[in-house]
Amino acid sequence: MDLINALVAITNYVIIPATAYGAQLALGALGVTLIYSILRFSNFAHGDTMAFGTGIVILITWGFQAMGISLGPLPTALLALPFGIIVTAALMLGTDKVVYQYYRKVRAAPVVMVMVSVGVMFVMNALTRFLIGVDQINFDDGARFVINARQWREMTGLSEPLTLRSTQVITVVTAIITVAALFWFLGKTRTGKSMRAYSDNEDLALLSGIDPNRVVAVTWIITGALATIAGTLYGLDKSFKAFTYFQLLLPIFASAIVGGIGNPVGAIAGGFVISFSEVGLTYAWKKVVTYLIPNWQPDGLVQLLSTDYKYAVSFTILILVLIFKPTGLFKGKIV
Amino acid sequence: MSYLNASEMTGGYGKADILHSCTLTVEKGEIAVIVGPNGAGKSTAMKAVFGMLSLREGKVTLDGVDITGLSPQDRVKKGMGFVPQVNNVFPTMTVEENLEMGAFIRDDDFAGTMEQVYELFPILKEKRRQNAGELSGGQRQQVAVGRALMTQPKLLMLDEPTAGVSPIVMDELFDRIIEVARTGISILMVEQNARQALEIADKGYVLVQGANKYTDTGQALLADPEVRRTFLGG
Amino acid sequence: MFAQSMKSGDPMIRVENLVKSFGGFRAVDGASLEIATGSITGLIGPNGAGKSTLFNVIAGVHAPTSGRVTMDGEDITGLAPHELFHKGLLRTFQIAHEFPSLTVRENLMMVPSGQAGETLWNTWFGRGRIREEETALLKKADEVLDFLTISHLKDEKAGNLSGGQKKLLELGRTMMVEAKIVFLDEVGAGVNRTLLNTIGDAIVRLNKERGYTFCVIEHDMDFIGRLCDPVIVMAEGKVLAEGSADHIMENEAVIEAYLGTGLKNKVKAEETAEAAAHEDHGAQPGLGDEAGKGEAQ
Amino acid sequence: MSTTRQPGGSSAIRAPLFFAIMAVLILFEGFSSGWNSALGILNMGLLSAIMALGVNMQWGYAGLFNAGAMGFLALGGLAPVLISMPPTPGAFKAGGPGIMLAFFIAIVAVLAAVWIWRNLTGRLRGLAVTAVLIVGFFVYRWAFDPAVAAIEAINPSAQGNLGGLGLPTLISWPVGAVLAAGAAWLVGKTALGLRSDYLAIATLGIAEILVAVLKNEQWLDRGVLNVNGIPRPWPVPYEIDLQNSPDFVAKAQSWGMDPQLASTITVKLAYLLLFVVVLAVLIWLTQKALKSPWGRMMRAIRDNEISAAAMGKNVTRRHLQIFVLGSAVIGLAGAMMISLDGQMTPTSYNPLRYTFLILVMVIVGGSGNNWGSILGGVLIWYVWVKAGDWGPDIMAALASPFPEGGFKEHLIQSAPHMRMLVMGAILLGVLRFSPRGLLPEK
Amino acid sequence: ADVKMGVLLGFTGPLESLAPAMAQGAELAIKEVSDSGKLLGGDTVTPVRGDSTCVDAAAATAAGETLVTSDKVSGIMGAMCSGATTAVLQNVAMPNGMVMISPSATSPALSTLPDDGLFFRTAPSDARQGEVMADEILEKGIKSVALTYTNNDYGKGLADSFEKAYKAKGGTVTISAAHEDGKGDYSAEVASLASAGGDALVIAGYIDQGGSGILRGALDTGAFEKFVFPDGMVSQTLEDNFGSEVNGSFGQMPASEGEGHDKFLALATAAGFDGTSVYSGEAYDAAALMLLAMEAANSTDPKVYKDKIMDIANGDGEKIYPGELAKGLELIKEGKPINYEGATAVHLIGNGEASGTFREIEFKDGKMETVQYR
Ligand SMILES: Nc1ncnc2c1ncn2[C@@H]1O[C@H](COP(=O)(O)OP(=O)(O)OP(=O)(O)O)[C@@H](O)[C@H]1O
Ligand SMILES: Nc1ncnc2c1ncn2[C@@H]1O[C@H](COP(=O)(O)OP(=O)(O)OP(=O)(O)O)[C@@H](O)[C@H]1O
Ligand SMILES: CC(C)C[C@H](N)C(=O)O
Ligand SMILES: [Mg+2]
Ligand SMILES: [Mg+2]
Repeated sequence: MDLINALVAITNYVIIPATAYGAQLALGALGVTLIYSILRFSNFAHGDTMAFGTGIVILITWGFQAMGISLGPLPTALLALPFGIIVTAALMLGTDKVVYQYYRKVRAAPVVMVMVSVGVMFVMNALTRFLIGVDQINFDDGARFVINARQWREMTGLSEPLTLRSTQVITVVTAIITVAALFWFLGKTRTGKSMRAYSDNEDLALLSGIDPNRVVAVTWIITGALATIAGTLYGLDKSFKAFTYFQLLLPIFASAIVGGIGNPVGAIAGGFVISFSEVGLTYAWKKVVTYLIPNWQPDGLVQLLSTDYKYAVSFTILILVLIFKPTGLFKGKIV
Repeated sequence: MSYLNASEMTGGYGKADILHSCTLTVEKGEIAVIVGPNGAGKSTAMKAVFGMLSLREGKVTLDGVDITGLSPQDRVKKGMGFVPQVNNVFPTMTVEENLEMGAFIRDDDFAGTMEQVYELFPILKEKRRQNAGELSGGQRQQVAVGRALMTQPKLLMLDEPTAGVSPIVMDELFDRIIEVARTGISILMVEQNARQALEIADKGYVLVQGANKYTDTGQALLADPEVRRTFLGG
Repeated sequence: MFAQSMKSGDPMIRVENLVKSFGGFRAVDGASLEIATGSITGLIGPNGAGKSTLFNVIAGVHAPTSGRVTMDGEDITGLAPHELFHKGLLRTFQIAHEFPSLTVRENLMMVPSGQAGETLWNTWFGRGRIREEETALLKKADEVLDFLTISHLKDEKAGNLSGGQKKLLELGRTMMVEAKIVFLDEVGAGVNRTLLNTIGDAIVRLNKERGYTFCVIEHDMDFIGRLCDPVIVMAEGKVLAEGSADHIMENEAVIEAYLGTGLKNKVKAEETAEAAAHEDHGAQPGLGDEAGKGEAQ
Repeated sequence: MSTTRQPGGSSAIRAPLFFAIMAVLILFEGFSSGWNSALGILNMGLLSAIMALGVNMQWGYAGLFNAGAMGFLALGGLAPVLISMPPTPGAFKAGGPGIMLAFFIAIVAVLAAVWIWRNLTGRLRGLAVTAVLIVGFFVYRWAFDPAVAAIEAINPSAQGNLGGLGLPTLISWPVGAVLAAGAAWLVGKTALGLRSDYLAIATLGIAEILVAVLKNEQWLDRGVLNVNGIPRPWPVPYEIDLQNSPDFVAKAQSWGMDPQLASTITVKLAYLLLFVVVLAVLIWLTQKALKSPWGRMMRAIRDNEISAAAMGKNVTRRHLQIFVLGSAVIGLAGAMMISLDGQMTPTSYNPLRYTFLILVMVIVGGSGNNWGSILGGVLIWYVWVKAGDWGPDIMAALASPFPEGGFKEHLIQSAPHMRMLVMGAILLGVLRFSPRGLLPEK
Repeated sequence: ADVKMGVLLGFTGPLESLAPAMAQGAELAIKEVSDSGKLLGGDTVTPVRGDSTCVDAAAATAAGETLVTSDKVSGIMGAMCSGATTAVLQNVAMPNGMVMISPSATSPALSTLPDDGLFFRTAPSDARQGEVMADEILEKGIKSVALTYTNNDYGKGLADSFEKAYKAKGGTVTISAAHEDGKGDYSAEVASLASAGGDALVIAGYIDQGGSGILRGALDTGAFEKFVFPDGMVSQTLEDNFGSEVNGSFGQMPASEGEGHDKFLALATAAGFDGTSVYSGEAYDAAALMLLAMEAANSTDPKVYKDKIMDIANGDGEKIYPGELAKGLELIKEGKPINYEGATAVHLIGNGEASGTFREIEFKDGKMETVQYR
């Protein structure tokens, strides 16, 4: 029984949350990775794009809620998501027209593009706040739990709780579907291949009759969609706050790079590496130990590192990975 | 009117002009070869014909149609194919994907053409799952030419296709170029292996400092001692 | 200055059983060869034979999977490129590696190592010395540019050069210092033949007058024939044959794997077939077993 | 990187022109909002210029994308705390030996691990290293934790840390540079092998780690509790002292100035003087270096590392050199900033402000160009500060056509975020019309 | 004449969502005084907002500098966070002899910082709140708690003072772990807290920052069922977002009962903002105090009116509540003493900080209910 309790504790506090968080990071990292591999720059505006997309989804969700439309046990936001994606993608296309297009034309160095994206980040940052303000917003409706602590205890009679939120399940499922779809798209479809061709050698793509404008447009549309999906799932699971989305940028980049930037599978793997190392390595084993060795009451927390340094842990791992596998876990590309 | 008629092209990369009223024409099914010293503007002229350089003066017509204002990818749709001198493969795509990209604008089944390319360059078939960026210099060059052939162009432009390929492959390549030309496709190419190239050329251009210096049949140029000495290495 | 110390004829570079694999693929597959001091050794072979890879391993760009490289009897396997440079080993790249944002002249002037002006301290407190050095370097660079016929481009950014001009610049860099051995990876590809002849002359001159040893990869057989002795033929990562240029060009296996039977003959197809049949001198004994394998394939 | 660059629009008058514009902006600020404000902006602008100079050395000269400026800046800021604050009585006695022992243990453990890594082979190696590190870690904590607890127990609401050495603040500036350089050396040794964007993210992470240490090691710098009242560097006076000095008051009045205003301006001018001296020295050093074979070599390495290595340049060592030097300059700026602020608040280090804004300064100024960094530093800081003022005005103007009510209210409430918008717009504008910066590298 | 007053708050940055209601609180008082036409014989008062960003000392200093030197304000209502407040105080207010009244900087360190008599605050020091919270918890019979705090001077200061008080009174703190605000995920922190255990979880954080993430995680994983909320957590948002999930949890915030509070809420509602938002009332009081002191000193010179602030706040004349500022001004003009109570029962002690009355709240049926004041 105690063994099961120990397992349940680990599942509840480490495995489930880290999986959901990892999937959220992964979706964010996918967007970053895509822009990196096709348009060849690190897009620092991605976090704010996520915030913007989510902001739109929230507004539409409110609209639906006001009209009394809902999805039953699923959050209404899922219904609003496609509309949010359309608006965000449109914004992406607009931004590209107004801003990025010029730099491609003059073939600006990637770092100039990075700086441009910082500029866009500032602007989007303001835009999102004009749109929906700075407050924390919860827009999750529908059934919150698949299993909650009380149900679990009644069901199993265990003393340790175990909960599974519907948003966690939705996040993971969506992440799997999205990455599969993206992978298929890039690897198998003609448009997808033309995008890779463009990313490899822009001039030659031109010479093969590939329309660069189309490639760029498709890239931005997908990115907009990925950002909106990632942002919405994250917001559903935790909550929406513009500032947090900017802060997410760092772990997202870390994920993309640990996995091997430019590589979709890498982005997914990276998300999980980062999330599991954050949660796992700072876990206090006290509870588990007490279950396993019943007669021992440790006076400390049996914790390798205090949570103060959880970011240090994930970045140390990042650096170690890079030193021993310089292109990330899965081979990424370097511009 | 010639099939390709690029007349009086003048222009450059921004500062000074590189091309000075340079004229290139190719008939249907003809092989035209451009030779000249390094930096003469041969590649620049090719780029100009393909619309990758904005011309200050001059115009380009293809099959009688003025294409001066068209973008490169539109020219591809008009039946032009181009193998640039450098950066002419997609390095992180496999050989096969490189060829597929060559056939991007084609809606028909291109499996046959791909087989032909593999026949021409057997090594590519062997390496078709490998990324082009990992190939040797000469192998890459073969991929580059193969990619352009996949388009099934009506006018094929090659910028030093034989640079870095081994003699045996070079022979094959020239052979194939002759064959291609015989099917009615026009060829415009820049070559430094000038003697072999002029050998098969219907028409040769010697370009010096962006201007036409000599224009004649391939054989005639080969026979001209002045041309031989100054441009073909004796 | 390096070269004087060595007797001509001893091997400058000795490659022993070198293997380099990428993933499972053996790009260089147990190659063994020697480059004699004072020679201009040609290295030819079909595309993908492993020539450039061999260069890259010798020059320290790739670490070998196994095997050994020595220079003047000293083990240099796995040394870093800059260390090899200091030992007098220089190389050019098949795909030109210029410094695009430096001017052509600066591309040359940066080459010599141990410049006083490369030490930060001197840039602040040793201006006099730097000035002297720079004047000398400038003069030398301009000489080299003249030689390469591109002195009109000396203030142009190297990134704006034409394909062939970049190749010339590559070669020019090796002329800025006293090298012991220079590895040239296809200097000729894309270079005008008249100019290539001039380059050939320069190589001979450097070889004769300054005692440089050269190892040259090239597909232009005229060039190889005129310059190189001996010629080493690689195929599939191994040495297929070795010998004088004339011998090599008559080697059956080499013709089959590399040279082909010549364009002119192909155009007149029938004659070619006959001609090829006659040139049956058998394999050269260079490194016999490799040659045998080469033939067998 | 692409080879077709825009034709360089740099002409001889460009630099003087932009510096004149900068001067006019500062003068305008002085006449319109007062000299205090103008000098305040200028001082912080010059500090930013020094930071930008450090980043420019790394990015502009050598192409090393250090996205961790914040970390080195913060570390440099530790120096004034450790050097010029008065020591905490009894703290060293309580915890000093323990902490030193702990560090000794840590160093021994790391050296042992390195030794094992170098001298063992096979499976055993990994295990042995891990074992040594883990055991080392626990021994370290055994020595470290009680020492820290002892120090933190001393007068926690005001001190609770080791305190400093009580030395003059000016000394802390070079020490800040050395601290940052030391950290940069360690970082460089491990991370410089990484390329472009990977180095960026690694340094971004390292910066976070450094700041986390400053936030959480209370015994060192009071952590998030902040250190206040860091003494000013010589010869900067305190306003109160000036105001209380009859001489000064008399002098100010004889010039027809309000003594209080005169005192604040005097203080700012004193800082200005110090900053200008430091900046002048730095610019002399960097200009000389850049315009010499050393600079040429660095540019070559930046252009093509493989080729530079083949030309005999020790790329790794040069990278390390410039990384350490650049970080030292950033650390110097960090120490200077803390002695200008008079307080150390580790929570205030955030990447947007101290990494990205600095990068923006470098790029806007023109990467690779030292004068560009100075221009970018002052100009962008000016914009960053003024955008906070302009934002509401612009918003009010934008909102004016709308009818009173919720929407207008919402717009006006959003005014502060105009700062971001203005900042973004300016950055995009500069990059649009001068993608290689205002003063491009020639 | 027109008197300018600086309203220096963190409008952007990690606490951007708290700032608007605070600014509106202060501006409410300013408008009230200005409209009354009674200040110094008819002066109007205009608020000038400055952005202290909460975390960036340099930007806060620059903003303060602008307020003082270019906008020529006669006093600063602010700053918001303790760190920025210290920076502005030392770099701007003291050199320029400017009065600052912060509505929300609660770090204990500010009690002892030298300030030339220029600095006041209408919020109590966290040292006090720690004690109050400890008492409250022990009275509920809870003997062991896990503690998490936002990793800044506020959170750490509060956590330290609480831990000390609680231990001294016989409680056990199983873990005291920091959390960073604004991060994406708090699973690791929740896991540690859960593992350490305890009968309740004290969250010394901000409701729209990490505090919310921790609370969400702790609830969702079933790690804790009872929570203790200090000032940074108690707000309408807490009720809206968590409501019945936190039934039985309790907390406290600086605020006082009675007339002043209710009057302020009514005024706020009329003005269209949420008066229950943390520190909104304190902001109102800070602005009002400063203006009343100007009237009392008959001068807008900070160096003169600074000495009147304690008199206004603690005087033993008629009590003045929100909405009655005009009356206050009149009384002062007539030379009568007043006791400014304001929205938060202002009573300044020691070096010029609020003595600290706390409102204790508890969640019942998803609603936040006031239990008592102490
Ligand atoms: N990085 C790599 N990864 C995988 N395979 C590689 C890589 N580099 C080279 N190869 C393979 O190694 C083989 C030898 O390549 P190498 O460049 O040495 O040929 P080469 O003899 O120089 O040919 P060429 O004359 O065409 O330049 C080729 O088949 C190539 O595909
Ligand atoms: N992108 C560019 N920007 C500026 N100048 C250029 C650029 N590319 C080429 N040039 C210049 O234009 C001239 C002609 O170049 P081009 O590449 O057309 O020569 P080429 O005849 O093809 O020579 P090669 O045989 O060496 O390839 C050269 O002097 C070169 O320096
Ligand atoms: C706005 C408040 C929650 C600020 C907090 N009391 C501090 O001192 O930092
Ligand atoms: Mg060319
Ligand atoms: Mg090669």
